[in-house]
Amino acid sequence: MLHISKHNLLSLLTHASSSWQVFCPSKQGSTVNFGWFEGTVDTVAIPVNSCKGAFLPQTEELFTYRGTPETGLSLTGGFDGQKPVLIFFARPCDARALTLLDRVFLEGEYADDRYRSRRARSVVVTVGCKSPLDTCFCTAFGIGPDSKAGSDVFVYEDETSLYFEPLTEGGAGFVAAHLAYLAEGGTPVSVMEELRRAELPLAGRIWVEGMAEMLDSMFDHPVWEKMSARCRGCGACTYLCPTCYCFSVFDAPRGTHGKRYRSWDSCQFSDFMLMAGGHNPRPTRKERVRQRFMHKFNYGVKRQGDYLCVGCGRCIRACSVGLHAASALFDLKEAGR
Amino acid sequence: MIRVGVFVCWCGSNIAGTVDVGKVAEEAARIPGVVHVEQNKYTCSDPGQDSIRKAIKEHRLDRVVVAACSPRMHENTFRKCAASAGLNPYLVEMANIREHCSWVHSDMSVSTPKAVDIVRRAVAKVKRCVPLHPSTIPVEKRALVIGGGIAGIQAALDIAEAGYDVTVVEREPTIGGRMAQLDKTFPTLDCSSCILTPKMVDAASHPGIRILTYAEVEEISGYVGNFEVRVRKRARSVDEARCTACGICILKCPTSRDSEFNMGLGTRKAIYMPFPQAVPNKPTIDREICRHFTAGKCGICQKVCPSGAVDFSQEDQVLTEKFGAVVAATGATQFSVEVYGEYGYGRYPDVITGLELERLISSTGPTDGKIRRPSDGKIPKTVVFIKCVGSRDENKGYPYCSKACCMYTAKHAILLKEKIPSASAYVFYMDVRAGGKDYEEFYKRSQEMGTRYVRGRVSRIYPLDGKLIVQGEDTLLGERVEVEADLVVLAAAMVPQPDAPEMARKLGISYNQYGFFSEAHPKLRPVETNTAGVFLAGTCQGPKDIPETVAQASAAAAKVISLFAKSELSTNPNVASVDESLCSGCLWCSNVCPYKAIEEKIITERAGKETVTRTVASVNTGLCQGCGACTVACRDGAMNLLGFTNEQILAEVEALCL
Amino acid sequence: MNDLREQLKEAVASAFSQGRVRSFVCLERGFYPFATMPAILHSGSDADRVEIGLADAPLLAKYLLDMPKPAGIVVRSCDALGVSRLIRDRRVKREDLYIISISCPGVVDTAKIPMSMHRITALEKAGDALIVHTALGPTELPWSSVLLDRCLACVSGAASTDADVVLDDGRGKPPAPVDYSEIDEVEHMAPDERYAMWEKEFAKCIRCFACRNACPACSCRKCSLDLPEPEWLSRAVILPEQFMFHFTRAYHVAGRCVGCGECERACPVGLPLMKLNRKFTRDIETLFGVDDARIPRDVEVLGTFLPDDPEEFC
Amino acid sequence: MKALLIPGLARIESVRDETAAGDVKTFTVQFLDEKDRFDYMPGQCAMLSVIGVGECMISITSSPTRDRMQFSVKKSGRVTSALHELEAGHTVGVRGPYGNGFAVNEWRNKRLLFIAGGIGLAPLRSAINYCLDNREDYGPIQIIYGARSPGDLCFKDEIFKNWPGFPETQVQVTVDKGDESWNGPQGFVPSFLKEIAPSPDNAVAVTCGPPIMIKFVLQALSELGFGDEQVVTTLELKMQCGVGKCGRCNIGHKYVCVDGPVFTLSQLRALPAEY
Repeated sequence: MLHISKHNLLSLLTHASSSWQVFCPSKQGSTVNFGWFEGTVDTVAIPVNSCKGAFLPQTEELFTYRGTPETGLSLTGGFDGQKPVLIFFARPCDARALTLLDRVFLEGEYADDRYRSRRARSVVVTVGCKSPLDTCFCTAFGIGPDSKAGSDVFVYEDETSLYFEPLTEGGAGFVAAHLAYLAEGGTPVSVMEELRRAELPLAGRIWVEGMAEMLDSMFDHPVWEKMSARCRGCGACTYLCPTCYCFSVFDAPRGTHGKRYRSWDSCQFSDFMLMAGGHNPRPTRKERVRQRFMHKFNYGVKRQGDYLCVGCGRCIRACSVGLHAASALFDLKEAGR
Repeated sequence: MIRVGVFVCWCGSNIAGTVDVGKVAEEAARIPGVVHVEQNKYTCSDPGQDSIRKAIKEHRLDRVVVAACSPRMHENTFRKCAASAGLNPYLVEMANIREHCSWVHSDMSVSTPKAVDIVRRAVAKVKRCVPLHPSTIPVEKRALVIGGGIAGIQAALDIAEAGYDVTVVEREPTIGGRMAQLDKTFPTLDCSSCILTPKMVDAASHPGIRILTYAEVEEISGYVGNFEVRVRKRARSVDEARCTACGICILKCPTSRDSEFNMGLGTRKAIYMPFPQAVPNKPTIDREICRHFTAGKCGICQKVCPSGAVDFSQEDQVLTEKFGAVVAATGATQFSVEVYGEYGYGRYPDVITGLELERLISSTGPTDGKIRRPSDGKIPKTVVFIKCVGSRDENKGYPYCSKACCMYTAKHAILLKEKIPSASAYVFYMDVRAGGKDYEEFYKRSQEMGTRYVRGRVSRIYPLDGKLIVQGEDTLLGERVEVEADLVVLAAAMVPQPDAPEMARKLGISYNQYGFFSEAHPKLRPVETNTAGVFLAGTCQGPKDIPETVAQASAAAAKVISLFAKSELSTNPNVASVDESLCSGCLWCSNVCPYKAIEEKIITERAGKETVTRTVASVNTGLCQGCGACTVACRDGAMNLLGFTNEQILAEVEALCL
Repeated sequence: MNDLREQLKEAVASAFSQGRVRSFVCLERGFYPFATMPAILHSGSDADRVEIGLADAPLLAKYLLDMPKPAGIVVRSCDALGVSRLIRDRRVKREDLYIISISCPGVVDTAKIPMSMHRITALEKAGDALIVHTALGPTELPWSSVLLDRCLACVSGAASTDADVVLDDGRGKPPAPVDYSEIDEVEHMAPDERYAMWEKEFAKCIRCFACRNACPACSCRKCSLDLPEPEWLSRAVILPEQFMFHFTRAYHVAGRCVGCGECERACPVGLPLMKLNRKFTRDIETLFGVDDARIPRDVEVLGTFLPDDPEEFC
Repeated sequence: MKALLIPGLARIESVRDETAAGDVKTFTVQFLDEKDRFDYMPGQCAMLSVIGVGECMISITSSPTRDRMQFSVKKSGRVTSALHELEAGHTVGVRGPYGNGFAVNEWRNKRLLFIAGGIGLAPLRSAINYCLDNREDYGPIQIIYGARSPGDLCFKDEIFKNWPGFPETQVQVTVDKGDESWNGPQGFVPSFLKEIAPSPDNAVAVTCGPPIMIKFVLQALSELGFGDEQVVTTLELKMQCGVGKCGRCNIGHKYVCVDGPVFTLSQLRALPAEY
């Protein structure tokens, strides 16, 4: 299998960044975050955020306008294909999450042109998870440390080297473009074994079989009240979630010109659904917390055909009051018995 | 759609000389919402205003921007102009392209784009202006004058003469104040009591004036036209109605203490009148020393009183009354000169203050008008006057000039010469300030009479053989001076009353770093305060002599009269306004309000299935002066100053930051 | 610890049985057995759920806002300051509260337990050590090395006395010495360097508002930054707006920050928010001669107009 | 590929005040560029932009059988207020069509009952005119319309002059509170409906109006014997994208923007009551 010494990884990425926009984890202050490559990469930590921002940026310009409604307007919304995106060191859960976002943004009557153009030529390089965290529960969703769904290249990591396994044409293209950095030889069998055997501490506690069907009858269950009581109503869970995608659109005028943007939004914010006349269909945290988990575990299954959760545990790490997908699944299971 | 008209003013060459007015007009026409632009040589002129009126009608303008001078100058002009064309006056905004632009720049290539920015700002704001309407408040046509000195008396007389009721509250047992303590007054040397006493009597006998002596203002609430005032009238233990002022009680009273009126140079009894011409001419029992109150004994006064007027059981009376206006005439006091250890005041009895000398000169004083030195009663031959004791001295006193001391020292020197022709007088001074009608001549006269003016500071005074050796330096001659004096008179600074800050709090007005009350504008609103309806007279506002005090008192009275001449007041609509739905009720706004204009209000509302009550801020628009302090304290963004709302200001900022 | 917990359960139960409260906010066992999370109880029979909170204990004061009154709360000293803040901000009334204060030896920050020890099964305090039980066996760590940052600047671990019930087992953490060296460090940076630091930090911000929502001083009914009009803060998550957000947040709590650090704990991307807050706290202490500016006072330094305030601009 | 969230620019051809209070205006628009123009069905919506302020979802009130696209807008929020400031000749952004629209083809040969309150007539107007323009395809048409006051009635020309002129077409108008100019019926729409008591036989009832009116109209219809399948209503929720992506306007797993806004009562009953 083609492999690279970890020492040479930065040179590979630097080279890659001439043809790709590289999105990878790096240490930023006290945390490791996914972001556009700026000369450093962190191959150890699981980033605080997900890699969805590479395809659905937190804030994105839709168009620029000149003029005013009174005097006439012109819009320029050209979104020319930039360099393709290279996600480097996604985890299997991240890769899988991208396939779920694809269902939202690429399928159905309306495909999202921007998402599609970013996603179209992208390459997702996923590393097998040798040391899952206490917060990982991807196995509950049929994912595992060696899952390859959504990946274009799969990477096995041992102490010194990274072994590249291309899975798709795009992945093969990426590997081919970097042969100069890669050496032939060996198959990391022990790593493969290790990945297969890796145990996730939460696996036994989280249960999703039949969860969607069970929730069909739980819309009015008192458990929502109990769960939401501790919610602080911030959007940390949704913003860091690899499968949350809600956004809003807004204008930023600057005199006789301006821009229209879209930005992530969160169903946990109190004004997410607030209407012009003051009516709010989800007026309290109960409705909003319910919306979040119903979306993940019921509506998503009905609409996109799968749970909108990959068990990455980011919401567990993000929430300061322990209200997250794992605790929700646990509490819902208890309540639905 | 909003239709803005922009009127760019040349102001002759004031603006047009430095700003390309044509270019400004051209750019203004491009700002969204602007439907009409024109230029005027002088927009404030009649033709200029006419063109605005015409344009409002012809172009259906619903907002007007006048790009001209400072709003201080002509905002009102153009508001009235717009109102006369049927537009709400608060839909007019000034763009100050003169003071803020043409006057401070010389380069047209800089000032023109800046002027355009200023206009753009004004348009952005005016588009978010909404019509505002003044409301009206009734006026209680009674005035309260706090302090019964010459300032208070003069103000009360002037207001009462105009036909309005006045109440004077004086904390001493008599009105008269500091002026009553003076002997003669500069520069004409008429006798202070001769000119003051008639005024006191006039005031006391005026049907429109009620005098409450031995009384203090405890609390003032409300706002212009509608103050509610609580006054405590202390028990004087003498029934004023019965007392005939025969004076037997005073004569027989066995207890006495230093007389405040005589600056401690004589004594008075426990039942006393501060001075013979006191108004009201009724004695008061000083309960602090009266043996009936301190020891439960005595009672002689009651026994001797032929009319049974002495009433030990009398209690303080608390009156709460409404007034439409308040004149603060609380006066000033004398600097504590003890801090100048080198002068020895307090240690050497013959070092006295100017006010003490007044009492020594006065025929009603402890020496019956003979100048005798306190230590041994001898007639002094050599008197040294030291000026600026506590004034113009940042180290030991105050940096300001007390203003009256130069003249009263000159007066003292003249009076000394008149009373003791053989005496010699030395005046140590820093400068002589004799600005005022006939003042310079008066000062000259004191010199001509032989007073020796020594420019310099006194470094030390010490006693030697019954004399006071005054050592100093004549800085003009550059030599040491030593005077063997019999008496040294210190011209002590005039300082605010010790409780001035407390009074300011009651009045809801501000004061400067020394404690003198602050006027609304040092030049243009010298007797008004920042609290509408509260006016200033006399030395509570700053050091003054009598002519200036009387002039200011009359000015304050004129302000009160013009306020009372209206049947109701229209309030400034630029007041704070609370969005109750946003208000969290923390009341920081109330805590930072200098005008006590914000109070808490309990509202009831539905929250889900429950009815809840909660606290919100509530603005008293009568008290609010539109300063905006509350709006910056409000984290919620619930407080807005109408006419300067958050939205309007953000729009301006945004327009400037394009 | 267990004694304290038993006393606490009893105190909570009796608050209900005496009719003193309609609801009670406390900690309960979290999803992870060693962590705790907030619980809002509605009856005395739930008192068994009450936990002291050895690790990752969230602060509770802010829950009082929405709870049915009279409401009970269990506080450690940092949380007591938060409650006091809400009372001074008039968001809750003292008479509507039933406060049980407990002493606190400090709270473990599980993020400070080294990665290699994960698979934690239980945590245990033993004297000056934390015993971390993992699948591989127990390990001892120095107690002070694993505490939350806020505990390192603790006002006092003793139970606060302005409470209806005071439960103090005498094992409260001693007050931490005041240490502003971290602020000095920032102040001594060159402006460009300082700007670059904040730029890098703020760039990470995802504007999830976790900091604001966790803060006991951020208690407005409706945050002005959420208002559509006027739009103080644009929805665009771009650098200038990040500065706008963080400065506004810091200024809005200036003079009112109780130093609990819950904002920083809540921040999912690890922004050093207390650097801003503590800068303000220190400035207020030095400029206004306040002793410990974290402690809420009746007269707010930045929220009071006094007629003798110097008028330097006149 | 067509950009999803970018509107086409359209010129406002005319603005008509519908109500006395001036809080409802009808805008007739014409795309500036033919390629932005789109076909639509009655009941579908479009995202209307005031560029520089924002977007909002507005039902298309004109019928596709007529040649100009119209929107009737009640002033209620930021965008609609800004829209109300605009005049003929000004430019707006329009993108669409969004939503499912009315099943006008399934209505053929049925008796149609339209029940509207206030601005709720706007989306129905599109269907009404569509059916009237294809008059022979449909059975008798009965329009029951109410507003708070005579001044609040929209489309007065059509309700009083135009529509009653069509064969087998009945328009009955009520107001909550009349004034001196009003000599028609007075009372709330639901009770008015019960008095009129239209027959449910082979009928479709289509209703739109304020939530409280809809609630009682649905009750009344059921009392009159209308089955849930026969009752159609349109919903309004906050929307941002219009294309089922922004994750906002869902009721259960249905998005109002793509699965609605038109729902039969039986569809609604299967969804959680969160709207």
